[in-house]
Amino acid sequence: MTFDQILFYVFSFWFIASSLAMIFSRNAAKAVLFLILSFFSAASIWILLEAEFLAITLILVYVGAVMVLFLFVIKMLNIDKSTLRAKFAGYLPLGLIVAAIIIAEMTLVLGGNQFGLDVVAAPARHGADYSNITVLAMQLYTTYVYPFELAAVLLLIAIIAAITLVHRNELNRKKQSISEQVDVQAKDRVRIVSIASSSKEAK
Amino acid sequence: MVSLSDYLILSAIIFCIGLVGIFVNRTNIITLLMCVELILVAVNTNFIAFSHFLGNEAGQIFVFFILTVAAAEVAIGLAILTLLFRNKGTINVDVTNSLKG
Amino acid sequence: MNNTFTFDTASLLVALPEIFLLSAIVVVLLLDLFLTKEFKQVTYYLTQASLLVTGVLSYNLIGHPETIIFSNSFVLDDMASVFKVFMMGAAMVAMVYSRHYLTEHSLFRGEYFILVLLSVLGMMVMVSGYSLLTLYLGLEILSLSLYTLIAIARKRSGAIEAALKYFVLGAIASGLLLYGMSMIYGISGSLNISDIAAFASDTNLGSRETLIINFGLVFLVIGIAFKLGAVPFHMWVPDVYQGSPTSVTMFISTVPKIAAVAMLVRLLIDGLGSMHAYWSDLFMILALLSIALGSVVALMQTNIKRMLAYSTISHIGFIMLGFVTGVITGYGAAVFYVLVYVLMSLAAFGVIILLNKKGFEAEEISDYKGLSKSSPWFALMMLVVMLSMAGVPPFIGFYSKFFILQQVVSAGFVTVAIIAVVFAVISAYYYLQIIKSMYFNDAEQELSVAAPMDMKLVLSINAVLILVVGLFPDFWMKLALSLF
Amino acid sequence: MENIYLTIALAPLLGAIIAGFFGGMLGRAATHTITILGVLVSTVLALYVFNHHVLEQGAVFNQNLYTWMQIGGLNVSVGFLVDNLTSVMLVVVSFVSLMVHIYTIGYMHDDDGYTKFFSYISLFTFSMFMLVMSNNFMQLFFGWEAVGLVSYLLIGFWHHKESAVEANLKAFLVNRVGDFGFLLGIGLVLAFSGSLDYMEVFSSLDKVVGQSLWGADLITVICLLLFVGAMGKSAQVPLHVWLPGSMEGPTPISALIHAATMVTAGIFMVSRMSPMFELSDVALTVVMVIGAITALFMGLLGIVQNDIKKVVAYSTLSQLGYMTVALGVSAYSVAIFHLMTHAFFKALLFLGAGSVIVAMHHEQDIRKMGGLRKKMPITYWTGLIGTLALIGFPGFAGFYSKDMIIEAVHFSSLPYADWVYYAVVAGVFITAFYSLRMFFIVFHGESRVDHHTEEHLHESPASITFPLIALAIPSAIIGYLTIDPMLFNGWLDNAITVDAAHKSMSEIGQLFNDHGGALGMISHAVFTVPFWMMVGGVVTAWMFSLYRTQWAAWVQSKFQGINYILESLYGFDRFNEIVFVNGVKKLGNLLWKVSDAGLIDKMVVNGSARLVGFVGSVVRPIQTGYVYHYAFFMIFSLLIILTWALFAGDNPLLQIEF
Amino acid sequence: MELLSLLIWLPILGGGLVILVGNERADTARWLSVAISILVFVMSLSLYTGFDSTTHLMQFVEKASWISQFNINYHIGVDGISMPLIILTTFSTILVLIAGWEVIQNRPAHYMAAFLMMEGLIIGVFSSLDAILFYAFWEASLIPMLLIVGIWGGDNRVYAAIKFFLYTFLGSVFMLVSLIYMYNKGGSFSILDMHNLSLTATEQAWIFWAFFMAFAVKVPMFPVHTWLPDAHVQAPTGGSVILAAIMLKMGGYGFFRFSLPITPDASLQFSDVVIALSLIAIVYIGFVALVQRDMKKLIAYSSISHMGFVTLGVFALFLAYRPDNAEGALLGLEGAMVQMISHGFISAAMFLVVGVLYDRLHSREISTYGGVINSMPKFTGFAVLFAMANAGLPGTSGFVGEFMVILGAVQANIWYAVLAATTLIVGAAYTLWMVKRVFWGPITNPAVETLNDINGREFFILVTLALAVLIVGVYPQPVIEVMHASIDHLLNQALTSKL
Repeated sequence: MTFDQILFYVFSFWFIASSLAMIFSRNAAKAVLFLILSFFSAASIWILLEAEFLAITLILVYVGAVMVLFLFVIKMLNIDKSTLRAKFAGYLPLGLIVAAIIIAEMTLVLGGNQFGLDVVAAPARHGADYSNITVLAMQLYTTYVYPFELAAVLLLIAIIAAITLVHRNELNRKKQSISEQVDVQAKDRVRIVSIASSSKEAK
Repeated sequence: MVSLSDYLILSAIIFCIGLVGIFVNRTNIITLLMCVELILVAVNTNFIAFSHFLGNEAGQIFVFFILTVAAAEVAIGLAILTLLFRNKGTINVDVTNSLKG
Repeated sequence: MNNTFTFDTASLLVALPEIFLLSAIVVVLLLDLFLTKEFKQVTYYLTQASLLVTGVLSYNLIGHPETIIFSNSFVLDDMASVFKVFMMGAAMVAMVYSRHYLTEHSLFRGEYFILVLLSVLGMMVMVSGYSLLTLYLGLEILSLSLYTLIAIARKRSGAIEAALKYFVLGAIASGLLLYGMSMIYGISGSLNISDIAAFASDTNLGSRETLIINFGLVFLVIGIAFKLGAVPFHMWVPDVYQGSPTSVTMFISTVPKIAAVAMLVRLLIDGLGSMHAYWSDLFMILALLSIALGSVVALMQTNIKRMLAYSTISHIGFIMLGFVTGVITGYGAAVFYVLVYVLMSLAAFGVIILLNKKGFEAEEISDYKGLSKSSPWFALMMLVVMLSMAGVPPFIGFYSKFFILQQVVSAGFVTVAIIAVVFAVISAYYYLQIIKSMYFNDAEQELSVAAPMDMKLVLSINAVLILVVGLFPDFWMKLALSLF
Repeated sequence: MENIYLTIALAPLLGAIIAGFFGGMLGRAATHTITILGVLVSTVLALYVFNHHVLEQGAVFNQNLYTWMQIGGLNVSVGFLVDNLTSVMLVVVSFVSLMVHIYTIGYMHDDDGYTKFFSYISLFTFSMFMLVMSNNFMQLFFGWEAVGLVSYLLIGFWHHKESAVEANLKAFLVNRVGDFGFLLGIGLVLAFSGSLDYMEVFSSLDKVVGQSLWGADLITVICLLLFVGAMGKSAQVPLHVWLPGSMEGPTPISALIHAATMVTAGIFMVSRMSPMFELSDVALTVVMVIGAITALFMGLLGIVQNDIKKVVAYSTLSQLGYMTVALGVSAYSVAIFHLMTHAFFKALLFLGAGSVIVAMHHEQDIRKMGGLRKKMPITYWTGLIGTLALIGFPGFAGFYSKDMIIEAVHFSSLPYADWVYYAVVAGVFITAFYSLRMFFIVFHGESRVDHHTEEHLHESPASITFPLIALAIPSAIIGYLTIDPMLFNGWLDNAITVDAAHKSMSEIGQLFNDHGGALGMISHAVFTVPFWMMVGGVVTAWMFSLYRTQWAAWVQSKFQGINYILESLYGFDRFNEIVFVNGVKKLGNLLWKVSDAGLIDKMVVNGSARLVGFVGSVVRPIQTGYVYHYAFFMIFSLLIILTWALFAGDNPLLQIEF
Repeated sequence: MELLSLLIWLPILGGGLVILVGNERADTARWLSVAISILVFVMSLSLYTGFDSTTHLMQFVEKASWISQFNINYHIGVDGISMPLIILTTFSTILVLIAGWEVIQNRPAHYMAAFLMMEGLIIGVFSSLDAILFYAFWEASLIPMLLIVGIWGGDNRVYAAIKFFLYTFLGSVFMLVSLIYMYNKGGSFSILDMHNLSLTATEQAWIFWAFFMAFAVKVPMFPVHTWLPDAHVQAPTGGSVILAAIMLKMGGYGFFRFSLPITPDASLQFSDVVIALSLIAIVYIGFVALVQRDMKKLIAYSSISHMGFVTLGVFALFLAYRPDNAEGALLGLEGAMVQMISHGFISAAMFLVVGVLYDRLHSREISTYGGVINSMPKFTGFAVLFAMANAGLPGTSGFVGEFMVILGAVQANIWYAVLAATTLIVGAAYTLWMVKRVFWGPITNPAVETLNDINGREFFILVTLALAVLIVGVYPQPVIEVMHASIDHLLNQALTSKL
């Protein structure tokens, strides 16, 4: 077993294990943490595949931002424990069987006959001068400029969506209106209210 | 050496874990969202593995966009989740079944 | 590493509609920020104007020779242009209807229109997408906008529930789609449709390659089936249709279907057309299941939106049958069907929206009781729509079914045609339920139409078109055929 | 001549139309004048035609008026065939009809439907003319049904009487049973001869001979089917049940339709078809036997009837039986002869009965009459003539015709002819018995009329008595006058064919000459069995009804079984009621409720709808509303599809090798 | 536009115009619609006068490209088979419109318009020479009828209307599939081309049954007849009239126009089955009719029974035909045609008769009535006449068709004729028994005493029908004459094997 393989199996183990732990976790916050763990494993695998940029992106963007967002929401809504009572019901066995069959079928398809080393040889490792980022960047801004623009649109949608949906209009905002302040007059400030005297009422 | 097949099978396993996670987990929606993330990571792994073995960067570029999309998706997903919580006071999937039949 | 990259600005002209629309979106978005409540209508008009201009720009590109730009990721052909024109038209009509709905239910917000524009942009990307990547991105732009549009009715738990279901299932579906794409990419080594097509149609394709392509194909088909709402990936459709604000339901049920068909064409026909033998069987099963389930389950519905959802599923089955045939005329039939379906669906939801008032959603079939008396004209319109959907001549719905059936029979699937028509008859039953409510029952409550004139006018034209196009369907059939 | 024939037919039609549509406007007098005028014209012309054809031996007229239908080589026309047979029928029909028209003035005097009645009887006359003048089967059938229609209308004329409308329905339906056979017979005629025209059919009969159908000779089948029609119209057992019921109608039509003319249509038809019937001994035998059964057993029923019209009705049935027997033994001209004499005397008897009924204020039960002789002399004497004619008292019309029938049977060589002979001879006794029984009870003895009626009892007006007298004359003498030319001197020869093998006619011709003609027959009568049977009948009737009335009751009590059978009319009505009316209703209900509404509609039609609904309601809950179910469904579908794509389908992608 | 087109579109557009006039101006709408229908009728008469009965070729032909994609043309024309049916249609429509004059107070303009439109559509059915055009008219004619039954019908109208629609719709979709199949085979939707299309035995069998589904439901034949009693009973009088008088004929017409010429061998092969079903319809339905308590239902069942003669006549041709003697076959075919026309008059009349009573007492139950003659003598006269016609009395049109078919059937197989001829008895039994219970006898229900006899409008309708019934009955030759050439040709087609 080569070092590559050892690394691969170790990371794979953690990847799978933490993923399983994530879906079976009863606590949402813990689940997020397991997910982060599995993302780390994934990133490691990606590095084995010489996709350094993406691995880093996964950690930085995903773990750093997206997962934190998850945690934030969980904490904000305070749903990490209160509602979490796992009810796997009868679906788990069925689900596992289905999953097992699918995995088996996929394995049949994706197995050594099709993608073994004898069929698809492992490429030679790039040298130290290889920069994954450069390579990607070169293409990203040339060949893939159109998708890149589209990604921008996507993010714009995400922004609009998040604001539109979650933002509560003028709920707790106090806005200053300078023109109103300038135009203000005494009668706007003082209101004279005539109150019936108590003596009259007594009668 | 690790074969392409190994990577693909790994991602298939993760993919299926993601799938199973979605329907065994009825506790809350946030876990569902995380399962989706898991699926996407599996797919990403696929792409990267292919990209690596093909010596073709297109797969990695694709992954880059998938990550972007996933991030946007999470944002919207969490927004919807927040709305759900505001409306129902819970994000338990069990109670969101007023539409059926 | 490809350093021969060239960027010809002139070639961007073929993407002018998209470019214009995106610019317009930005303008509207910014402008909307500064509009006070009284002027919110401006957003609406600007939206319509944007759609109109985009439509005109697209129209001008009809007949443009097929052009592929952006490094093989954007294609402009007649199908793209025609689809875009239709999408713009449909979206404009949908917006006319939406305005009434939004006003009545206090949902009138600038973001609504912006999200619609964004989703339209996404659809345009799908229509013109010529690589797996752009198709995927277009799909996501569309989907994310739609999720948001549904949830925009923030106070309605139904809408939120619908958004959530759509979101979760949609995410799974795009995960599946992506998985399939990864396989296609992995075996063909390219994301471009043209490369994939070249790879797949290689006569020397080995069994390994065939296996992997078809393995990926299964996932692609599922992804597309989900987007179309075909059985067994239809579960979201009824819930989303019912839960969403009606104007959004209308939108979801119409324009994106064109885009979904476009994506189908790009992926399965332009790309994997040579694998037709593999996917057509699958498609046929899904199509028949859709027709059957859509027809049968709709019978039990009392909510008209939910009923129309099942009806959509059934229609989708017919559309898919067109693709099963594997010949160009069959695809043309499917495209014709989808355009017809959009026309009918718009009118159907148009009538529903027309009856909407503050606090009254007109969602139950029983809400239509006595409509023929209180509003004979629009009852007639609904009658036309329902009969057209049921496939009764001389309305256009008949000709679309006829076209499909003709192709299916021509391809030798007579049994399939018979099954399809039997379920078409079954489905006629629930369309009749609405006619029954409108015409045969007396009103239980006062029904009045408060919609503005423009909506009434557009709706009338919309419904009358169902008849008129039905009387003269030739041009449209030819048009649909000319796209392939 | 064509115009004359047309006028004969159309004059009454015109009268009927005028009376029917404008009767109300024109008033009673104008209506009856017009209709009587119409029939009078017909009568005169009929006599002219009779003279032309029979006496002057004019050529047979056979011509089409217009093409009713032309299909391929088949031409179905409306046209007239006028020969001697037709001429005789025309005279009989028009004369009786004229008498009835006149009679009606008096009889229906108080009735609201006066004008309508005239319209009907004129219409009937027209229909009957069309029937007898027809030159083809289609038109024959037309007249056949048209007279049935009028009969239906007239039986139910007093539509407020439940029994009347029951009776007319029954009459129509029973006739329809006959028509059923008749129409099939016509169909077979067409099928095998290629034409519906009498002459063409008769001339192509050789094509039919030798063919077989249903294991029988084809010609036999055709004749029997046609005869079924005749049985319906001419009320032969077992299709006789409608005729007694038809007495619910006003008496004039009983006389006209249900005694003199319509019911003899069957006799006429068979005579007309003699070229066909002659080809089948089997058919003739059946005809003869059925006739004999009718003649004997229907006569028996006359004995126990107490309704004056019913007695006459059963006597009519019996006489129709005689005619049919004559047909069966190939004595067609004798049948027509009896038809003619019977028309006169039976019309006379009915009209006489009507006269009595009018006088009795529509009381028809003979037990409540008696001793009317003095109050109603004209009715009495004409009635006596009619009765004598009926029982075959020598010299009277009925004597000749009936005697000839009996003799013809005597000489017949058909199987069972001997039995039939006994039957018809016995029938003479019975006829005499019931006829005179009624006659004695009504006119003789002491009056049992209730006091109120008694006071108003008087002879009927002239419009009633005139027809009685006018009919009494031929009833008395027509037989004597016409027996020789009609039977033996070729009056009917150009219409009737008798096969050489059937010798009855020639034998009785021989006999007739041996006896010395018509006069000789009278003197020879006392040496014949039928005469003594008749005398016996008269005496018995006298004993039972006048001399020792208690004997009747004694006999009744002694022979309760027979009496029961007779009073229940052999159970035909009960049988029909149970088997046909109720049975058919039950069957109808069964088919409707169980098969149609239950099996087809509920189970198959609505059942399939329900099945769809059921499937829908089964499938629907899959849509649980839980998103994880949806996801599971999707994934499960993925599994199925993936498995299918990999291992199944036309192009399995993976072959698993173990 | 040429004559035939005018006949189709004038009523349809006229119906639109009547709708525009609106329910508020009911009288205008009524007059207008009656005027249009009379105009159409008069125009349709020139189809008869201008008809060349010596040829089987289509006349008054118009042809224009419609859907070029499928070579579908706006191709219309008439021959001796369709022409009488068109005139029957225009004739009946007038009566129906007049019959609905004051009876229909609920949305009268729409009512009139629906009938006008249906008239145009049905004329379209009878004159289409293009299969898809035919199908379009065929299905479209369901729509007005659906509404007529559903809006103006009786208590159970919704069930009846939907049942009617779905039943007939289900029947006809199979026809569509087979039309498409033939198009794919022969490249043309022209009916005349389809006549010449060569088809194998198996194909013919399938196509035959597909057509059979469509036409048998419409006729309706046993066992797919159960929609009819419901639809007839629930429909307003006018609806029942059109349904019985014309829409049922569409099924019979289909057998003439499609089944026989297109699938002659299959027609021969399955003629036994069809004849068996026809005979069941005649006999079985006759018994069912006998026990009905609802007048309309009774007449509805009687319609089924009478229409059995049509199918019997059509399909008996194979057995009735002799090489040396085509008369048996011709009798059957032309008898079927005459039966259709005559049934058009008689059933219309019968339903109108019931309608007259229903308008007065709002009951269709036989038991409600009794002794109607006492208060409505004139009306009773008509009723009895039509009842007699229904019972097939010679001299009325009802006789002619039955007579011809039975005569034809005898030549096919005597047993067919025996069974068919039972209608003489059973038909008379149910019709006259009803007449007896409704019109004759003493008055049992005091309401009957107060009935007013028919008014001028009703009199006009009934007298018109009575004349039609009698004229055709006494002198059917003019009706039969015009169809000779076409029927001869059809017979040839039916007897020429395509194999």
